[in-house]
Amino acid sequence: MDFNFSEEQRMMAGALRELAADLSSGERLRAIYDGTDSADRQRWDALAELGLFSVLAPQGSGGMSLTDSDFILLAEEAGHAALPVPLCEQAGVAVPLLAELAGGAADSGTAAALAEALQAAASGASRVAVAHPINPFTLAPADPTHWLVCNADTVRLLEAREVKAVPEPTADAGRLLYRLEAPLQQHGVTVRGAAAAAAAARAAQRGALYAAAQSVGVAQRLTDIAVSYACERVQFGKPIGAYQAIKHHLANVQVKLEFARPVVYAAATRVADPDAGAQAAVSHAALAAAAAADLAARTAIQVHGAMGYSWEVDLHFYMKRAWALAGSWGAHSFHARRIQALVCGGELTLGPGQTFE
Amino acid sequence: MDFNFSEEQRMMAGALRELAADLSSGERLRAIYDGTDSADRQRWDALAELGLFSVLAPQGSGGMSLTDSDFILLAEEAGHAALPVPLCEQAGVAVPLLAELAGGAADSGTAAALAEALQAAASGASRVAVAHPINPFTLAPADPTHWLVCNADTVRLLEAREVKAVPEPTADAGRLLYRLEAPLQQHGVTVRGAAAAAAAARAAQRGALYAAAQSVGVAQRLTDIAVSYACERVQFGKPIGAYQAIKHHLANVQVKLEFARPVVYAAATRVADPDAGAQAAVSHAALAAAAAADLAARTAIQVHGAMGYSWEVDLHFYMKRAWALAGSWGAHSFHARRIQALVCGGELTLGPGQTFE
Amino acid sequence: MPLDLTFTPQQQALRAEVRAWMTAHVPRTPLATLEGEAGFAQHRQWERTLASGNWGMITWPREYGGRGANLIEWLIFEEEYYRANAPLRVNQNGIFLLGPTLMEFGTAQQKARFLPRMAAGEEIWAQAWSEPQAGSDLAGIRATAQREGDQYVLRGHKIWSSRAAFADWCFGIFRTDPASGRHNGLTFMLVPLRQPGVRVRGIRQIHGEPGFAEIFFEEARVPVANRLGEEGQGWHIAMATAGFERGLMLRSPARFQAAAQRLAHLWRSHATQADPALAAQVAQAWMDAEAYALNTYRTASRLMAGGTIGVEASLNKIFWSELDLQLHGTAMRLLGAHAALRAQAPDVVQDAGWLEGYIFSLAGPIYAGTNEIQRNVIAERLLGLPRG
Amino acid sequence: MPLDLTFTPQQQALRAEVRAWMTAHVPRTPLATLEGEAGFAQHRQWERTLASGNWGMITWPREYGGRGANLIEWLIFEEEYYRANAPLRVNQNGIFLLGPTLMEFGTAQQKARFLPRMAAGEEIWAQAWSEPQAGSDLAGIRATAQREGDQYVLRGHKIWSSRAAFADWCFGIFRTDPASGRHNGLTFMLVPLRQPGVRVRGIRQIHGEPGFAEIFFEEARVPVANRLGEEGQGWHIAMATAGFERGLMLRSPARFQAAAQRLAHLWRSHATQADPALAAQVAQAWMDAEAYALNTYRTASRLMAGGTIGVEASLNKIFWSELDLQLHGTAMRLLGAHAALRAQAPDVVQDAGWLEGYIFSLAGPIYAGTNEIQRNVIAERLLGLPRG
Repeated sequence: MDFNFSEEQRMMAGALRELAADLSSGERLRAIYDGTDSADRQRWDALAELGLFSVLAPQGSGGMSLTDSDFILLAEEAGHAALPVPLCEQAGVAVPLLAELAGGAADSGTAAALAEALQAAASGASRVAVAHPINPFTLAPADPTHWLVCNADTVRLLEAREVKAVPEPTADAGRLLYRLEAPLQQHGVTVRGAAAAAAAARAAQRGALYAAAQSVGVAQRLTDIAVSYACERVQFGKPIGAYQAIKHHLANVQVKLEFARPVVYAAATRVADPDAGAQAAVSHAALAAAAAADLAARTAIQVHGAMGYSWEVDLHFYMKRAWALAGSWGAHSFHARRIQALVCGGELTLGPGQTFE
Repeated sequence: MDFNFSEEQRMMAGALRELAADLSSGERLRAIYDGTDSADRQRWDALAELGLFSVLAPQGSGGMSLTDSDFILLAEEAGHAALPVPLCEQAGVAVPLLAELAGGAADSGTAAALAEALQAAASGASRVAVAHPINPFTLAPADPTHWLVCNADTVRLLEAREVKAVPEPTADAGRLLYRLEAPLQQHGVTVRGAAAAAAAARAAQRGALYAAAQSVGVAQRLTDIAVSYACERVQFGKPIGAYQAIKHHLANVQVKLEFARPVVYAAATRVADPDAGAQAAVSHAALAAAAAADLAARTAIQVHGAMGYSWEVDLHFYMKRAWALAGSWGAHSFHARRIQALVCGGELTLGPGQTFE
Repeated sequence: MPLDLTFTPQQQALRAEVRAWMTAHVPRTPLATLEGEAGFAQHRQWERTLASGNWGMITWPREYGGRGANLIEWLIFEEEYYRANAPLRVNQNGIFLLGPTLMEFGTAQQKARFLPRMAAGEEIWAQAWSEPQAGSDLAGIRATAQREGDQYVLRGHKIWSSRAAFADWCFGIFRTDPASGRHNGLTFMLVPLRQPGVRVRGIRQIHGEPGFAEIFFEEARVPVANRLGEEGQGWHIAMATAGFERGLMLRSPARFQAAAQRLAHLWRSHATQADPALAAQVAQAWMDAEAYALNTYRTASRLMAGGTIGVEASLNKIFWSELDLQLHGTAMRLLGAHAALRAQAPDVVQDAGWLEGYIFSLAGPIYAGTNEIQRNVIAERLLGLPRG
Repeated sequence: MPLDLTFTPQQQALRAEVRAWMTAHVPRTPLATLEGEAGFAQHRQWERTLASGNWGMITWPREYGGRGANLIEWLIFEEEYYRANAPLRVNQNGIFLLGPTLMEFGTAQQKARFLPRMAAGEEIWAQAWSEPQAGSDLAGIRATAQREGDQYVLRGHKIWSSRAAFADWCFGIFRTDPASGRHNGLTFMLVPLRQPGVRVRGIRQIHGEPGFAEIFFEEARVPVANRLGEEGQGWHIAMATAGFERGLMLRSPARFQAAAQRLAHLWRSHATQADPALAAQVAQAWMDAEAYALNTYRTASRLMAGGTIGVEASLNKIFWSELDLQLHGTAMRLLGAHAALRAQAPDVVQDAGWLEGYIFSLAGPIYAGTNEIQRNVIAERLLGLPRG
C-alpha cells in the first residue's frame, strides 16, 4: 500500500506541463477559437516525440509497457492545459484497446492488422478516433487516419475514408466532435463476441477515467486563475481575495478538488477490472471530478465578475473544457445511475475495509 | 388580487404572539421538558378564551366562519412560539373536518352527533386528536377527550376511552405523539364513502398546510435567536455577526424564509380545493417551509457554536420543533414524490399565468 | 378582501387582450440574438411593433406612451408576453431602469423629451456604470464631466456596458467635482452615443458575440439639459436606479416560469435515461419560479397599498439569480453530451438555447450588484448585523 | 511500486488478527451512551478490555503500550474496529490528542508516567480549552496558573469540556504571565480532576445527557512536573494538539463508511416510499466516505514517506464534517415521521441511533475549529489569498 506517485511519474507529468504551456498557451488557444491556427500537426508531433502516445503500449509494439497509474497524471495535465489534442483518447483509450484486441485476436490476419495499427497509434504515426455507444458524439484528432468503432459486441478498425462523420461544433473549439453515420459493414478489421464486448467495456472505463483526470486538471487550472485574479483585483480599497466571502468560495472549491484527486488516482489502479468495484470506482471518479470542475468553473467566473465574460480573458477556455468533459464518456446521468444502482441496489459490498477490494 | 393581510388578520396574530410569549416562554418549555409542568389545562383554556379554536367553525356552531387565509398567520405564530399545544390540529384540522362531515351527514343522528362534537371542539370544551394514515403517529392534546380517525374511506369519531394509543416520545417534548392501535369497529360515529374520503383528503391538506406555516414561524424564531446571538457574541475582538461568513449564512436563511412565506400564504387560499393545483401548492408549501426551517436550524446552531448544544439555552426547543414538523402530515418524501409526479408527469399545467389557476 | 388571490374581471380582460395581440404579432421565427448587429436591428423593430400596439411600457402614464397600468396588470402583461415566447426586450435599460429614474428625478422637459421615445422603441439606451477599476465598487469611478458654459465635457472610460455596441444613448455617472472622492461630486448624465468624442468598442463575450462594449469619452460634449438632477446628486440617483434594477421589474417571474416549463419538457424527453434525482431538480425549478412569482405579486400588492421596496430587492436578486443557475444547470445535466453543442451543430436540441441560457445564468450572481454584496446588504440592513 | 493500492501479506495478517479479536470481544449488546455515568463506566471497562489485547493505541511504541504500528496498519485496525461495530473510544482525548502531544513535547518522565496508563485505559482524559469568552478565539483565555515554589496554583473557568463530567485528568492552557496578552504567556498544564480546588459541573446537552462539563479551578495546585513544555510555550503546543485533532486520526474514515453502509440499508427498507432523489444522496454519502478513506490512505502514505500534515488538516475537517451532516440529514429525511423518535419510543428504528448521530453531526462544523475558521486557513495558507 503506497499512495505516493514515483519521482518518474511526477517528472513525466512535469515534462508534459512544460510542453503544454507552449502548445496550449492562451495565445494558441485563442487562435484555434478564432480559426487562425494551423499548428495541429506540430502539436501532435511534439506529443509523439515525448513518447506520450506509447505509455500504455506493450514494449513489443514500441511502447513503454506502463500502467494506467502511470498515465493518470498525464491525463490530469492534459486537462490542466485544456490541451487541444485528444491525447487521452489516443494514448489512454485507443492504444490499450488495440493492444487488448491484438493480443486476443483469433486469426493471424486480424492479429497482424491490429498489431500494425497498435504500433502506428503508439508512435503517433496514426491518429485514431474511438467511437463508442456511450458517446453520442466522437472526439477525433484533426485529420484522423483511423476510427475504432465499438458496438455492443463488435469492435471495428476502419480507415478514415471508410467513415462518414458529421461535425458537431461545441462551445469548446479545442475538441472536434463528430456524429458517426453507421460505417459500412464490409469494411475494416472486425473483432466480435465476448472479447470485443469486454474490450469495448474496458475502453469506456478508461475513457471515463481519463475524462475525470482531465476534469481534475482543469478544475485546478480554473482555481489557480481565480486565486490569482482575487489577489490582484482591488475593490473597495482591498484585493477581493481579502474578503471572507471570496475566500470561502475558493476554499470550498479546494476541498472538492482535493477529495476528487485520490478518487481518480485510485480508480486508475483498477480501471481494467471488470467487477462492480471497478465500475463504482470509475463512476465515482467521474462524478467527483465533474463536480469539482463544475464548482471551480462557477466560482472562477463569480470571482472574475464581468471580466470573466470577456473573450480576451483566458478563463473561458477552461470553463468550456470543463463543460465538454462533463459530457464525455458517460455524462452525469450515466454515472449517477450506475453508482446508485451499485450502492443502493446492494450489488456492491459496502462498509469499512472494502475500499480496495 | 391582493396579497396583503388585513389589519384584523394581523391583529389576531399579534394577540396570539403576545399570549404565546407567556404560555410558551423558555421557562415554561423547560419545565415541560423536565417533566415539572402542570399547566396543560391552563394553556388550553387561555387559547380557548381567545376564541382560537373557533376561527374556522361556522357561525351556527359558535364559530367565526373565517377562512384558512385567516388562520394561516395564527399557525405561523404557533410555530414561532413552539407552542406546546396542538392548536393547529384542533382548530385547523379537526374543526373544519367536523364541520364538513356534519354538513354532509346523511342521517340526522350522525349529523347531530357531529354538530355537537363540532361545537365542543370549536369552544375548546373537547380536545380532539386527528389520526390520519399519512401520519404513522398522531399528535394529541394532553388528556384528549375525542379521536377523529381517518381511513381510506371512513372517518370515525370516537371517545378517548374507546381508543388504545401507545405513546411514542420524540425529541420535542412539546408534542405528544401516539401510535393508535386499531379502534374497535363497533364504537363511535362513522361517516363512510366518497364524502368521508374527500373530507379525509382535505384534512391531510390542511394538516400539511398548517405544519408548513408553523415551520415558517419556527424558522423565523430560529433566525431571530441566531441574529441576536451573532450581535452579542464577541470573538477575535468583534461581534461574530460582523464576519462576512456569518452574515452570508444568515442572509441565505432569510432568502429561503422570505420565499417560503408567500408560498404558504397562497396555499392557504386553495387548500380546500381537490385539484392538482391545490395539491402542488400544499406540497410546495410543505417542502419550502421545511427547507427554510432546516436551514435556519442548522445555521442557528452553527452560529451558536458549542453554546447551541446546551440544554440551558432556548435554541433547542425550536430546533426540535422544526424536526418534529418536518415529519408531520407527509414528511419530505411524500411531498417530494407528489410534486415530482405533478410537475414532471405532466398532470399540472405549467408556464406563466398558471400560478393562481 | 385581503389575501384575495383571484383576478378581477378587468384583469382577466386585460389578459385576454394581451394574449390575442401577442398571438397575432409575435414573430413565428425566433429573432437573431440581440448581441449581434442584425439581431439588434430585429429587436429594435420588435420594440416599434410593440409600441404600435401601445404595449411599450404599460405601467407608464398615457402621456409618455403607457397605459397607466398598475403593477398587477404589469405582471399579467409579462405572463402573457413570456407565454407567447415573445422576443427579449432590447429596450430594457430604458424602460426598466432609466425610465423610472427619469420619472423620479427628471424635469418635465426631460420626461417629455425622453420617455415617449423610449416607450416607442425609437431610442435604445445603454448603461454606462462600470469602469475598469470600478466594478462592484461603483464609488471608485474616475470618468469626469467638466462644466464649460452650458455644456459638460466628458472624459473617461466606461466598460461592461450592455447594449452599447448598437444603442443610441447611454446613461451613467461622471465626476463633476475633480477634488471629490468616493460617493461625492458625482453627477448623472444622459449622453448620445453617436456624436464626436464618443468611441464605442464592442467587447466580445465568451459566447463570441459583443454583448458588452467599452465606451471611450474623449472630450464628448453634452448640454447641461442632459444632466439628470443636480451636480453632486449622481450617486443618490444611481443608487435609486440600481434599486430599480434589483427591484420588481427587471427579472419577470414569467421568464423563469417559461424556462421551468421548458425544463419539464426536457425532462420528459430524457426521463428514461436520466439520473432520477434530476426529477427533484426539475420540480425545484418549477417551485422556485412559482415562489418568485408569488413573492412578486405579494410585493406588488404591498407597493400598491403604499408600501416601498427597499432591501427586499436584495432578497429578490439572490433568489432569481440562484434559481436561474439551478434551472439551467439542471438542463445542462439532462442534456449530457448535447449540453455543449453550439447552435449550429446538427444535433443541437432545438428552440431552447440552453447553453446560451446557462452562460447567461452564470452572470446572474454577478451583475446588478454581486450576490456577495446583496448578502451584506441583507445582513446589515434587514437583519441588523454589525458592519464589518 | 508507487501508487500501489494493495495490501501486503503482513497487512492482511494484521487485518485477520484484529477481525478475530473483535469478533471474540466486542460486546453483543451496545453499551449505554458514554455521555451518562453508567455508560461512561462501561466504556472505561471496554478500554481496559482493548488494552488487555494490546489494542489500546497500536501506533504507539511498545514501551508505552502500543505495537509500533505504522499509519496504514492503524487504518486497517480502524476499519476492523468499525466493521465490528465496537464501542466509541471514551479515551479519545488521551490517545488521539494528548498522546501525540506528549510524544512531541513531553519529558521522558512525563511520557513514562502518562502514556502507558492512557493506552491501558486506566486514566481517561478531558480537554479543557474553551472558556466562556474564548471559544473559537482561544487566544482570549483568562484562566491563570501562578507559580508558587514547585507548584502552580490554577484559577479560572473552563467550559465545553468534553468527557470532563466523568474523566480523571484534563489538559489545557493557562496564563502564567498575568501581564501577557493573546498568544503569549500561556502554558500547557496536565491537571488531575479529582483534587481539592477543582470543581466539575456537567452541562446538560440538548439530547439531555451531560456531554460537556464546566471546570472551575479554585486555587487548585499542580506540581511543576505537570507542566508540558516550557512556560509561555502553551500556545505553540496547543496549536500542535489542535492540528492532531483536525489531522489524520480523530475521525476515522471507517466510521463514515460504516454509517454509509447503515444508510444504504435504511434506503433499502424505505425505497418504495422514498423520494427517489434520496438514492443520489445515499450514493453521495457512500462516495464521500470512500473519498475520505482514499484521501486518508494518501495522507498516511505521504507521512510515511517523510511528508507532513499541515493545512491539509483543515481540508479534512471540512470534508468529514460536511459529509457527516449530509449523511445523517439524508437519514432524517428517509426516516420521515420516525426521525425525531427518542430511543425509548416503541417504534424507533433500532440499532441505528440516527437522531443522536444527526445531533452529533450538527456539531461537526463547529468543534475542533469552526469550518469558517478552517476556510480562512485554507484560503490564506494554502491558496495564498491576502489576509482580511
